Amino acid sequence: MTTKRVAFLKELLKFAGIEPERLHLRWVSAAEGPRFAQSITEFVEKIKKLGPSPLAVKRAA
Amino acid sequence: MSENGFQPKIIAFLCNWCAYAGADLAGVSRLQYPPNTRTVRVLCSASVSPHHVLKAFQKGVDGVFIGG
Amino acid sequence: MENKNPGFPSKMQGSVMVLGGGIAGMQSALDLADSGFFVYLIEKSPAIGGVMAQLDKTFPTNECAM
Amino acid sequence: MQKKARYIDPDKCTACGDCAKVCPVDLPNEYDEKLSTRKATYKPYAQAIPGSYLIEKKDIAPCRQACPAHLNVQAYVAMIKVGKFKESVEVILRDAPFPGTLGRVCPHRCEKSCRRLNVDDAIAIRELKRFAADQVDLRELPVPDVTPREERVAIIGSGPSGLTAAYFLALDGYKVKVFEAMPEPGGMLRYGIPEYRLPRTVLDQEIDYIKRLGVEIATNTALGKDITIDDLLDEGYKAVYLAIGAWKPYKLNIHGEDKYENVVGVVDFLKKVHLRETTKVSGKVVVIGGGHSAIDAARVALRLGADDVNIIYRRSREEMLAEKEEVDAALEEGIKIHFQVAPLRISGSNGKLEGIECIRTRLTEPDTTGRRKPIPIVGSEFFIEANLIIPAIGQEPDLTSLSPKDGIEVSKWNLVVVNPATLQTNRPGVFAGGDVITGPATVIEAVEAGKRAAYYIGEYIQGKELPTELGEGEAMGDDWLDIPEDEEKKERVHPPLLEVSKRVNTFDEVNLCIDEEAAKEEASRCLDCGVCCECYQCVEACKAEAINHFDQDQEVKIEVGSIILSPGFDEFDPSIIDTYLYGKHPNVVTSTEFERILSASGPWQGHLVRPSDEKEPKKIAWLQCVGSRDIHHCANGYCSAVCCMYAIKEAVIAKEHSKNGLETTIFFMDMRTYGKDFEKYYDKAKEEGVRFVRCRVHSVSRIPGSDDLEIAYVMEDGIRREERFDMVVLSVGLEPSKSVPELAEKFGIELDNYNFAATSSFKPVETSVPGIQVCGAFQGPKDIPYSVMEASAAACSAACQLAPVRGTRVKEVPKPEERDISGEPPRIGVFVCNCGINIGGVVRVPEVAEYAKSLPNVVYVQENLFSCSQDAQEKLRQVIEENKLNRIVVAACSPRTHEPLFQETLISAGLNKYLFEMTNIRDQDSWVHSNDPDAATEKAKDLVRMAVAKANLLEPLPESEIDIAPSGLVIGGGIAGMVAALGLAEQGYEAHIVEKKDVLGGHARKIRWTWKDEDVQQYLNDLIEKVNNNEKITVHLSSEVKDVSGFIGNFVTTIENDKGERKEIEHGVAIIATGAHSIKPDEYLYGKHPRVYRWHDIDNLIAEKSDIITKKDATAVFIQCVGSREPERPYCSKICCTHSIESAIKLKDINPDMNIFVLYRDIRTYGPREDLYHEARARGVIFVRYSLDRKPVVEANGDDKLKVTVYDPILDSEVSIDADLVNLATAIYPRDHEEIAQMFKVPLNSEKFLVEAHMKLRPVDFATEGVFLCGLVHYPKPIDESIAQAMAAASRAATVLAQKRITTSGVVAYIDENTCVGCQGCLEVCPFGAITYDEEKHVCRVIPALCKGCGGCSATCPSSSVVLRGYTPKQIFAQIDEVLAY
Repeated sequence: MTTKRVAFLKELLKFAGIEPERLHLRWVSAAEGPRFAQSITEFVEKIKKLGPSPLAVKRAA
Repeated sequence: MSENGFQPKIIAFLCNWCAYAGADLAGVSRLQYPPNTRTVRVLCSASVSPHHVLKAFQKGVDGVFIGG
Repeated sequence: MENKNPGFPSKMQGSVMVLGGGIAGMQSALDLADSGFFVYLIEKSPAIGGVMAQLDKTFPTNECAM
Repeated sequence: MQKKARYIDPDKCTACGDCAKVCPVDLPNEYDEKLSTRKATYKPYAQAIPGSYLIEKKDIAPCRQACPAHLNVQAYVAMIKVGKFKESVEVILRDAPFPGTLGRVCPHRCEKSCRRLNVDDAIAIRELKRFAADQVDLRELPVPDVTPREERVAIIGSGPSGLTAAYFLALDGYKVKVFEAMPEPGGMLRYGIPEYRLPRTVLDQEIDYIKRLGVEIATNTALGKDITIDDLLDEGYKAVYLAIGAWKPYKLNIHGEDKYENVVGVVDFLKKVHLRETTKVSGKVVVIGGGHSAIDAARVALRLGADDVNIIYRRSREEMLAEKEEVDAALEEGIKIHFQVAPLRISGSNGKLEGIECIRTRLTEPDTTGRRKPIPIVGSEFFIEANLIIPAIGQEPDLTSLSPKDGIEVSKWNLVVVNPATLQTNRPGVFAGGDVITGPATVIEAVEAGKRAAYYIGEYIQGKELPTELGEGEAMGDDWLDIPEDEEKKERVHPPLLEVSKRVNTFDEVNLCIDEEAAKEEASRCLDCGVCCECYQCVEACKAEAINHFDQDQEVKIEVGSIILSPGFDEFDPSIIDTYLYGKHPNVVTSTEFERILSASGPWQGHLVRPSDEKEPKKIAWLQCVGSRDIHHCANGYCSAVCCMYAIKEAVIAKEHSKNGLETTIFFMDMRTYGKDFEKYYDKAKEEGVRFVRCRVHSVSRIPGSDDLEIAYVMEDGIRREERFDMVVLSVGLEPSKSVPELAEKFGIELDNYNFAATSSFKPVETSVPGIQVCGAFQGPKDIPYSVMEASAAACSAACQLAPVRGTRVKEVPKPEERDISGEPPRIGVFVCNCGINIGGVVRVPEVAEYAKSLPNVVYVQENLFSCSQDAQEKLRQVIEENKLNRIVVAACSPRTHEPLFQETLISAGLNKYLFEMTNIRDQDSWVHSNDPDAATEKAKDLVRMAVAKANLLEPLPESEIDIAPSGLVIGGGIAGMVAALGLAEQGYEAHIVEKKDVLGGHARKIRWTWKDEDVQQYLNDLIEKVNNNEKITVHLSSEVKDVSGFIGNFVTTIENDKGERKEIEHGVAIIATGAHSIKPDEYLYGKHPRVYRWHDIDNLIAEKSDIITKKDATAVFIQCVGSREPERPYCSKICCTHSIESAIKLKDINPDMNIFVLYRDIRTYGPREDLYHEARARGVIFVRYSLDRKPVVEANGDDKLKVTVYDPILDSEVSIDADLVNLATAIYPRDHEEIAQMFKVPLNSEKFLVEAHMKLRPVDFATEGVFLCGLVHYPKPIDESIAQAMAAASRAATVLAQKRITTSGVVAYIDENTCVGCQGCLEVCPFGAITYDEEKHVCRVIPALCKGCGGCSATCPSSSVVLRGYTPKQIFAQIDEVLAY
């Protein structure tokens, strides 16, 4: 369900001019500490590459 | 705002039973990761509604992470 | 405690004595209390917790032993 | 049972620590393994439960016992140590009114009992008392408040005894009048003791102090002349204390004694000097006697101008009653003392004294009283010239002032007769004490009498019955604080003396006062024998009035139906191994000491430093097996089972602590990482650079000129190496407590050969006495999870026995009524935790706390060291009440572990538990951003702000209750499953066993013996019979679980048998015990050669006594770790070493000449199994170690022979073995349980073992409530451990079933029926069937009891009619808003 919803949301974001990559769903189980840390690290890197969100830029301006 | 100095603000919706626990375990294991996320604890990733995500972007976050 | 071999008194008591307040004693006491028995947890030192309370962390998760 | 006094009421104590701040007694802190100190009033550690302080007391210190008046020496010395001089004097004044006087003239009997004498020299107690007295101007010291009484008491005589009695009576409120015959008060203190010993200003001040209490002193009023006892009683005095001293000198009874004016008794002489009637002495003076007054008289005569002063004394110097210091001082001043000289006659001419004829004496051997009698030596007569002779051979009371009319009984020694207990004379109401009843004695004894008289006079006046006989008095005991072995020698203080030249012509005080520094130094020599010194500083400091020094140990009798013994273990004391330097070098520490060094609450707050110089070590060595596997230094042949793991853990954590690349080395014999996830931890440690060196270290030596240590060791290659380390940690083993034999005797239980409690494999927690269970390390060395399992198992055993009386002795804990906060504006309290240094070491907690104050509706902010400690909880409760807080935010660790604790506190403070929000600034902040304190601090602030935003919107939530189905489902019919089912059934709950096969028994059907050689098949048959006969157990054979629905308390499981028939079982709990299998390897020719066996194959050969093993020269090779500890299965299968060695021994039993080789990687015969390993070696089994990169090679050599080649590291060469059989110890692995795990929503680890809720503390629970596990599906383990775990699972499961009903969370979905459109979207998504549809009203509705609060419905609802309480959209939006609000 969440997966479906996220897919839909990504479309919606695209529509709103926001890179869909800015929304990320990851399954991490209770036993997967390293996977969590890695996921966050990767996601932060990705967002850094994308730069500030268009909406954030707009707000700042 | 230069590319290098850019510190994104990211919201993480984490499921209490899975990703939140995984995040705790990362802490217990002292794994280091970037300090850019701010966590909203939810009881299940299924409870993260589109409203929440859109609201976050509307407020100007640079990314939304859903940990199920 | 006079009686060396207490066996069972004619009237059964719904209570248990747990001698030693370390991690084992505490767990026994908790289980029994949660199962509907009155527990006397007896510890000679002034605090329960035993040796585990002195440990810094426990493996494999390196969690605080507290 | 003896319940020890705590001296602090735990109900009143707020654990503020004010008492400890003022406590002067420093003691080694056991909690920190004596690496730090604590006070006598203390809390064992920050998070201790009970969380209150307590006071440690031993028996009363020997100095205080030795003092005739029991002055509290330890306390007033301790007060000096901490610079509290006024308090020191106040302590003295509690027991006597003469601090300055006693500080000068007391013969300090206390010092003779000082235990410091065992170290060097007694504490200079008298000098310290005098020092304290000199620091305090009594005129400025306020007198205590006294509640006045009407009754009057008359005291006759103002000497030390009379004044002391007056003092204590006045303190009790009586009106006291003292009658004194002399012109000034003080008695012998004034008229007997010369001024150079006791300046009159000191005495005057002390008498003034007594007068300030309202004591009236009438001088020049003599008994018998101005007053009589009758008069006094007639005047209305309720009692009279007769303290007239002993003023009448003894006669010498020699010729000439009364003939000359210049023969003056010592009392007269000193009195006249004081009255200024004698101001000058000239010529030669002879003083006769060896007591104080003789020395006093001689020194006074010298000061008044005598040319030559002689003392003659019949005995030798040893017998002199005068104190050594006094005698020394007299000699220094030029006084001559003639020992063993007796006076014969005094002579003169014309009434003028000329001298004294003397005779020398010899001394007899000591008589029955211990004294040596002087016998004159005939012919030794000689003459000493004298112008003044002062006999000073003693005094007696002058009782001429008493008339027969007074009716006071007098003894034949001319002393007043009193009741020795109460000091009452034969005349009621008339008491007597001091020298008048004893003859001349010391000031302190007079004080004691005065104090005692005051007490009994009070009792008499109050009409109490007085004792008639002197009671035995309770022995004060000699259980004192141990003197530390390394107590440093420190020289006793020597008070300065006035120069001799200044002494001889003035009455200036001779003994001078020591200075402040010297006094504190001297006081710090005190050994604190009594631990608590009863200075009562804590009583004043405690605002909660929780301290009661008169608390007493209590005898408590309890009646119990069952007993569980878990007294734990002692650590091995490595100081008996000389070569390890433990106790001799500060940088050799035990593993527990190292734990404390690492701990944030430890002696150095978690900074890893070594004890000698508190510098960070760069290289640390761990030595394994210290006091384990050792029958040379000790009798601990067993393996302590836990040391390998804790050493690795310590090495890993030490590396984490150290910023500059700490080198860690573990010296070991076999690495025993046999438990769940242990091997992986070991592998990770190797990756992280922990060095492992295989050898047993013989010795550790000092490196001269440094604090470092050298370890010499020899590895398998035979080469000796030397290596330098900064620190050495001894991995000490576990031993049975010293008290175990006594305990076992008391309970009548049997012990094993090592003094651990004896149990069998099949009844792992039962002692030899029915009804007495054991658990934990008392039963054998073991780690935490297994101790916890056994603990639950013991609980299960007790609960089964007592099932009929369950619930008969328990009471409900009342909860305070919940405060109605509706209508109140939010008043938020924020608590920011330091978690020791876990948070505070990274996040700037004060800054976060300060920031929190600026947030909306935050009215209270507090920082805590440990928010989870009991005192912090108590504080939280108070703060909530005092500040009327109605929302609480805690920024600390994970809400997943600690939210319930805080919520309990909220409930106890009358707040709904959902008015709580917790944010995680540890696991998800300080720990993961430890390299970036700035960012971590910012993140913490953001998280707090988000939490506060949510807290502003929190509402109280209601909870509901549902019934629990009182039955359990056990999946798996092996030993573990059957034991678990029986555990439930015997506690009175229905149990269903679902077994896939058509028989019960599981893997155990193939096993013949336990490692203790017990018969498994017999046990198994008995067990199956018990299960089949138990009417509460239903066995479903050939059945499998197909579907599971529901949740804790209300599961519905569908099972299907081999005929395809389905059944639904309702059960409250489930226990998964699906077991495990051993692999069939495709290496070592398994399956390809008939003589390659595994596991029970060899058991069969042994049982059948097969020719293969009985023939001459038979050779067997065991290969260990087949498939275990390999990349594919990175775990140890735990049972194989023991099984192979046990088999090897059995083979040797059958065929002693058989050649047996065990090819192993590490021998892991943990715990007492080590005995087997020892025996196998002793019987010639050959052990050859191999490594993973050089595995043995097995080749066929015909159909009945094999060739095994292995590299032997000790021989450094390949070895070939011609073998008749090869037995493979193959890995144990679980299978066919993945679907079941999924159905019950319980996790598997990467090796497919089930993952319990908590590795250490919840070894049979799952995070999923109501589901438990046991047996091999958890991890490979021997039968005894499986049984214990199964009983544990039953115990844990029973804790659920015993509740009867279960409270559901308030965090449930709620549907607003006004806006619900009845689309049933929520109903479809709800995984718990918690939503129903009302066909009439066309709305959906939530069944709160079934709702698990996932919130899926809320996210689905198109009309936003569904909200998840506690996580409403508003609340979440508020958090989102705050992420960017900075």
